[in-house]
Amino acid sequence: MTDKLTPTQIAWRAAQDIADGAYVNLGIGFPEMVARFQPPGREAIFHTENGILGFGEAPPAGQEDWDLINAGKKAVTLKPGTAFFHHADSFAMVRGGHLDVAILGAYEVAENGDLANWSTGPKGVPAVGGAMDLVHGAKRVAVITEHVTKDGKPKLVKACSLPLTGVACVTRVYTSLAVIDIEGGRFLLREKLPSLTVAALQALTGSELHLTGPVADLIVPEL
Amino acid sequence: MTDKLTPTQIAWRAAQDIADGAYVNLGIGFPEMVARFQPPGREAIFHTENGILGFGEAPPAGQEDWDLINAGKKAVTLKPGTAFFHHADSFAMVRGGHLDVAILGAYEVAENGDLANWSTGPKGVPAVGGAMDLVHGAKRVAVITEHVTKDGKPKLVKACSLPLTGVACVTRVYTSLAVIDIEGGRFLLREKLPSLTVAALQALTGSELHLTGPVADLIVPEL
Amino acid sequence: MDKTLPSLAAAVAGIEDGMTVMIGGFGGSGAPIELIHALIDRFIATGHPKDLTVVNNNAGNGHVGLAALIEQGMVRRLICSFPRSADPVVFTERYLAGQIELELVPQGTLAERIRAGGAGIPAFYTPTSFGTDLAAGKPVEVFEGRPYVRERWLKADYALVKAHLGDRLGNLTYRMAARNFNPLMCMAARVTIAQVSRIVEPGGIDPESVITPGIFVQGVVAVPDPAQEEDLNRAKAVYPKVQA
Amino acid sequence: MDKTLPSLAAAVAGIEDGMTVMIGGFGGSGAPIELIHALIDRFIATGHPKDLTVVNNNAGNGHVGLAALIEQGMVRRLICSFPRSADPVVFTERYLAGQIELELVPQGTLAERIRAGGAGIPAFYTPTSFGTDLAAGKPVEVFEGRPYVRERWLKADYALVKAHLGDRLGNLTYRMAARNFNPLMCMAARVTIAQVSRIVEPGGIDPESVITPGIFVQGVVAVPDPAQEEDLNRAKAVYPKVQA
Repeated sequence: MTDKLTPTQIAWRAAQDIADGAYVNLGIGFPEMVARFQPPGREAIFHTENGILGFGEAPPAGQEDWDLINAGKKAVTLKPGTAFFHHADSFAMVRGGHLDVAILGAYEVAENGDLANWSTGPKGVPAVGGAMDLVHGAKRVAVITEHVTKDGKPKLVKACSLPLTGVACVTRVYTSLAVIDIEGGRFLLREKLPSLTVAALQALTGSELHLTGPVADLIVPEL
Repeated sequence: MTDKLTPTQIAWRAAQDIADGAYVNLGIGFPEMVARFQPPGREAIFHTENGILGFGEAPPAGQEDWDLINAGKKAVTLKPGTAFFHHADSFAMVRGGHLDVAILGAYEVAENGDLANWSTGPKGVPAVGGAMDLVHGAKRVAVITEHVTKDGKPKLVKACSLPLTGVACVTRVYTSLAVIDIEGGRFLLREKLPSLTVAALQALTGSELHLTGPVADLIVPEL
Repeated sequence: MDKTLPSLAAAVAGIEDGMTVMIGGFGGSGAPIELIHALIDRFIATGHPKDLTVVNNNAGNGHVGLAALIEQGMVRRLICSFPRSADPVVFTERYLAGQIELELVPQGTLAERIRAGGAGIPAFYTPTSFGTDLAAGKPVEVFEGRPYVRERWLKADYALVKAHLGDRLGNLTYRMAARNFNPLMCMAARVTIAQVSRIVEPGGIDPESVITPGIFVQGVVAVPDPAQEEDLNRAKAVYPKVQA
Repeated sequence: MDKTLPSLAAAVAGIEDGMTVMIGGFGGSGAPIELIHALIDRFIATGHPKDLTVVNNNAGNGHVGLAALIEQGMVRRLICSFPRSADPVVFTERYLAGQIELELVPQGTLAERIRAGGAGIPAFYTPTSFGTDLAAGKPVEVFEGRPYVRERWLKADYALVKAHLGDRLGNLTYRMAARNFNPLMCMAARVTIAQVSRIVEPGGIDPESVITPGIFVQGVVAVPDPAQEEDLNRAKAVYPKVQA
């Protein structure tokens, strides 16, 4: 019995919602893990901002070609049907609404779908990459995240306190505790860990969780 | 002794001003002839709106490949170093200021450089093609034209009466009688047929011809 | 994932009355003649689709391809840059009779508007057409002392394009100057159907040489020996053939 | 026409103090390390060029390439989307000390602004960054009910890019994802210098496979076995090497 999902398990859950043949962009870091868990019989096609569509998994260590990398600068591989293109064409795919899904990390997600994931404030070096393009481009923008911060503060909030990446862009959040949709400016609870009451989940969430139907058990394999 | 240049001779004259290595777009029809008269030792690179840079001359009749045509839908040939690209890239070359010269035909050219070459008025079917892009894109826009219309009316005028292709865009006009620059909103006579007096040329021109220096003889070979 | 389609008829089955259809090609080069003719076949059999808005650089030549589509009365409105050709009689007669609307767009602006549609850019500024009748009613803005005209994106319900090689993922190459508007239209349509001279296995196109990545293509149909509009017109072809 | 240049030193000789220089690459892939190092050599020898504005997706990694250029103090201002890397210490220290200006641009907007510069589009609208700090002060317009931010073109005096094959006419190909920003920067600079792994005869690149047509390139210099930034950083390389 886990009391929360691991990042790998969150990635697994997010992967279950990706349809066969979907064009998918996975954010740098944690979201990249989603690619490992495509359900049998389904094949998504992965896009990376730096100009590759339909790349394959990481090569064995020592066999990297550093001209064949993803947006996180990690080595990837070719697959039959891979295509290369320049950055303007790559973001035409993003901004033009051609991606089916983008899965990103988050510092905060607000109940209206606002996302904050690029800046923790005025200190340090700001860096945005392709996130602001992705959130207004992909047909569906989902977030995978711990349900609360390391300090135990809610990451699902009424309104973001950190600088926004995009306005009203996120429609589903996969957390370490639950699956939550965003519709009509509200958090709709869809799935939660069976070990957790709705009240307990609400206590860890920064705005009201609405129940518009039965809440399914969030069941994920050991990974 | 000719009393005016043939179109072929006008094209020859225009070709003498194209530098070695220049990127050149030639308008449909009469201007296409300019390509035939590159001076020895000079090699211009020709661009066509429909996506070829560095194409070669027309193939022999019967050997056309109708996927290898210019903007006038005439067959051309490959040369070593030819490149293909799509229409947006082609007009990035045009609009982005990458062409050295565009040479176009004209119905009328005004002394401020306005060009009318796409519409003879509200009757008939209007057609513009790439002319409006070329006149605001190429570093130098030149016109080759008869000095007067078939009815004997001036084509070099104070202000265009026909719908404009572009505003203040033409800087040199090669006519059947003269070579005229446009600078500071004035026609500057640079060359004229030796057989013609300035007064006679002025009588065939719709606005004042200015002389800011010696007028050279416009001497063109028999062609 | 397999985007290949069993027939030309299946390829054009989803095009409905009133839709905007981008048709690739510059004159005859890159024109998807067989897809257009399949659309005409459907119209003759069913009366649909009609009232189409067609986006193409030209307005057809002779009595095949786009000209034949117009001749059937299927096209209500044409967006193009150059409605002239060696034999433009079909368009010209209908236009002068007020039976077809024309939106004339400078060629580079047409290309960029289509690309913008595909790239999620709703509007952009261009120097092209400033001060001319074709800029009438459009916003003008001065940047760095020079005036520019604001132009809007163009999108379509369908794009019908002609490519050279294609794979089941929708990756495409083109043949020489038959590339022209085709890759842009692939980007700008909700559904792009490509006729290809040959279907290859994924990987059969060098990843460096893919011109249209498969994300922009929804259907691929094999037309192994495509007609060239220029050849059809030299042979004075008419589509559909008059039944004897 | 022969755009080939005899040396890296000759290739970067025209870059002057205060110029805007676009440098290709995404992280290390497609980064023209040898051209950057030649620019550093010139600076060490002559004190020029300095006060550069550099456009790149990133801000360098380790102590080679762009990071080394910054470390020399040659860069006054950086326009980039992601100034982080495995080892961003050079940029980070200078930035936090107020010694280098940063204009942060979303990656797709950066790419499109560069393309716009090359394509003669002074401004365009994008949904990207609407409602965020990065849209502060920028005009917003609503099209079809959705708000968009107006962005301006980016142009440069020079572009330094890394290509794979090149010919004397300036036609270029790239290698895999090392393509990235390079073809766009070729379009947007007054002078584009490409380092290529191999110079081929005109025609040695299939006309269908030319990614950057020669019109966008002013100089080509051969760098037969180019360094890969990632390899240099794994070897903890520093440029210029400290003299023992």
